[in-house]
Amino acid sequence: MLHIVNKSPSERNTLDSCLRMAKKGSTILLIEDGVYGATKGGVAENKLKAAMADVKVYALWPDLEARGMQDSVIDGIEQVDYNGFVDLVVADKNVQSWL
Amino acid sequence: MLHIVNKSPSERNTLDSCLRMAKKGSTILLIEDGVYGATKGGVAENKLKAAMADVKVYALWPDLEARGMQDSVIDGIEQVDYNGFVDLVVADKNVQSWL
Amino acid sequence: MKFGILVNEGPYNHQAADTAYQFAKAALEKGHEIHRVFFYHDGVNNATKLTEPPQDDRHIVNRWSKMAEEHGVDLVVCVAAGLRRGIVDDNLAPGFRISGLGQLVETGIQADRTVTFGD
Amino acid sequence: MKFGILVNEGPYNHQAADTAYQFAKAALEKGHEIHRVFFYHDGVNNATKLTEPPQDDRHIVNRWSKMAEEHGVDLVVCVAAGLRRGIVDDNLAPGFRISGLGQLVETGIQADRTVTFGD
Amino acid sequence: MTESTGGIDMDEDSSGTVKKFAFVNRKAPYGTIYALESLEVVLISAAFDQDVSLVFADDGVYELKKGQATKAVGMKNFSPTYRALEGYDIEKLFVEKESMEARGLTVDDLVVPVEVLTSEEMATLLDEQDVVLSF
Amino acid sequence: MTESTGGIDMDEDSSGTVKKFAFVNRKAPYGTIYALESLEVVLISAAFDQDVSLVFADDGVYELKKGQATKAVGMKNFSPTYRALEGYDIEKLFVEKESMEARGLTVDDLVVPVEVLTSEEMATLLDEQDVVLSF
Repeated sequence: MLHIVNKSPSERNTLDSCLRMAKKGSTILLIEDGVYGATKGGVAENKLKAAMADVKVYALWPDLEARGMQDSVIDGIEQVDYNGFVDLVVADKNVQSWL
Repeated sequence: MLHIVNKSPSERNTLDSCLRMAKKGSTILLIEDGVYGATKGGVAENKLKAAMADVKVYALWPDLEARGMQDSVIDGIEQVDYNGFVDLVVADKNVQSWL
Repeated sequence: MKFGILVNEGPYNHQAADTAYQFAKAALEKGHEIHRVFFYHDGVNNATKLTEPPQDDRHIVNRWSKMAEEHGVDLVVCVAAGLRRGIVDDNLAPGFRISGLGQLVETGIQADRTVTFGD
Repeated sequence: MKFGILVNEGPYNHQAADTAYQFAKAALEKGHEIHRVFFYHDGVNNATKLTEPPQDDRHIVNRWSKMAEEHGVDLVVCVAAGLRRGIVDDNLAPGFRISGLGQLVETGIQADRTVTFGD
Repeated sequence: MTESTGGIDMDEDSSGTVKKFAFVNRKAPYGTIYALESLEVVLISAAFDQDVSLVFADDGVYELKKGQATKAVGMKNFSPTYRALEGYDIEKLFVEKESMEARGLTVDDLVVPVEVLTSEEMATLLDEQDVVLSF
Repeated sequence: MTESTGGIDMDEDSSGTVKKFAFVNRKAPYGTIYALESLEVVLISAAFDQDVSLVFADDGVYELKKGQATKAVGMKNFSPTYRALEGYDIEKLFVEKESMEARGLTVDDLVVPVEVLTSEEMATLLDEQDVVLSF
């Protein structure tokens, strides 16, 4: 399953809830303000690194770039554009947005 | 100063930020989803009780009642209606909404 | 006392529009004055006359219009925020007027307290 | 593949309306089909033809209309959510149509994937 | 829930398909409209004979709290509608255990009977869905 | 920031009053419009000769991050406008230390010079204001 998270981990509990209810082997895509979760030094760095043992994490680079965070991405998080976003939705059998 | 918090402490960081930047002796009014912060067993119970040594906390009872939380309010938190809300704004020299 | 009120969210979607109204109503009933209610961000959507909520629900737009009519409250919609969101003279409900952001700053100066309602 | 898209927030205020558009555009460019874009909650505000953003900004409403015209994408505004927020036939932009919530469920059934954009 | 929801349209070949739909509710009631408008989709979905599950997690658990009384806020109390879902053959209501407990609530505090799932069980449930709509 | 902001109206007796205005920014840019529309109010406020302070706390600190490039998201990059504030005589920009550090940022990451305040100093600053507008 593809999980989409669009909220900043320093503003809301969204990423925490997603990590808690994402099945091992699923994929998480961080978009919009959610990309702050993908950054070094951000509040979610340690918990995301720990989660990456069980889930694969992507971040939308147009959103990273808009926010000036493109150079601070945690190692191991893969960056995709909107085309890659579409491919991720195709690749998994279902998708959930954590609104 | 009167601080108004309208967000649930289990969804957002708003109450935490307010408590961090509220001067000793100020007043906090919990409204809308913010009233969950005033409830026993809620995620903010302990931090709010601790803060009550330094700040006076009120909750809007129409919002507590709407959410079925009127019987779970932490001891020492005073309940007001919209008239009381107006009075609180009048009583302090300034007001800030933590949006 | 003279209050300024800032409403930052649209009707129905967020409770901010309701709380702002209940606050303004209580203030008027207690004999205070509302210098102005300023609608900004999605708050401009409080001003559309095309709203038709279900019959058993409150009519948020009409409530504001009635307050303007009965108490002469100045309801101001930010022109720039309104243009972005399709709130213009064509669909403006009675009692509202469209003006600039300066009206918000001016309210902050004139009112004894300015209270913000939003998300 | 056939996509359904659900848009839950209005234009400009939340990025959801932008991301949904960029996703739909990329999907079409890659040769996928968009079964329907359904606008719900404040998402209905994407459909007002009265929007006039600043000249140097994107025009979110016109972008959707153009996508409907060029690719035949079905843009559906929820009637109940629209009535609550003042989005009706009078101010509906080209390419949008108003219909019931059943259209959302039907998209969930018909589309291979339904992706939600919101707050 | 008396409002118009428009014509229910079961065109194309959808009448034969049965998909697993999950409606995920994570927001508190009244502060925003998501809980109410989510319920409106759920009611409509009943007409399509799909395999519908309702999930309540995070502040969404508060939607089911007993004793809601909205007169003073001037809004409509929609919590009784959860009790009407059974009449629409919508009977799969799931609450995440961790969310409920973090809020000091038990199943006795809720307006309807629900099945309580751990985060892990919820992960499995969500993973099995065809369509997940979040509100 | 080229858009119409309507007529600036300095009627009544506001021309002589100088109040302390704080604009509190707590939201990240682009995900929502609050940061941009807050800046529009700030620019207008310059015409009223008030005592204006800008406060950046929580995710609002991200508004000032260097290197924003919005071409790919198709939105307008408004971060250069913070550098233009000085030309409007808006020179009091305060960042909460705790918020900045929690995000792994330092003043070198920001597009404008700011004064860094601890939470406690921020509490004092806010307490001294006449008008606090939050976005």
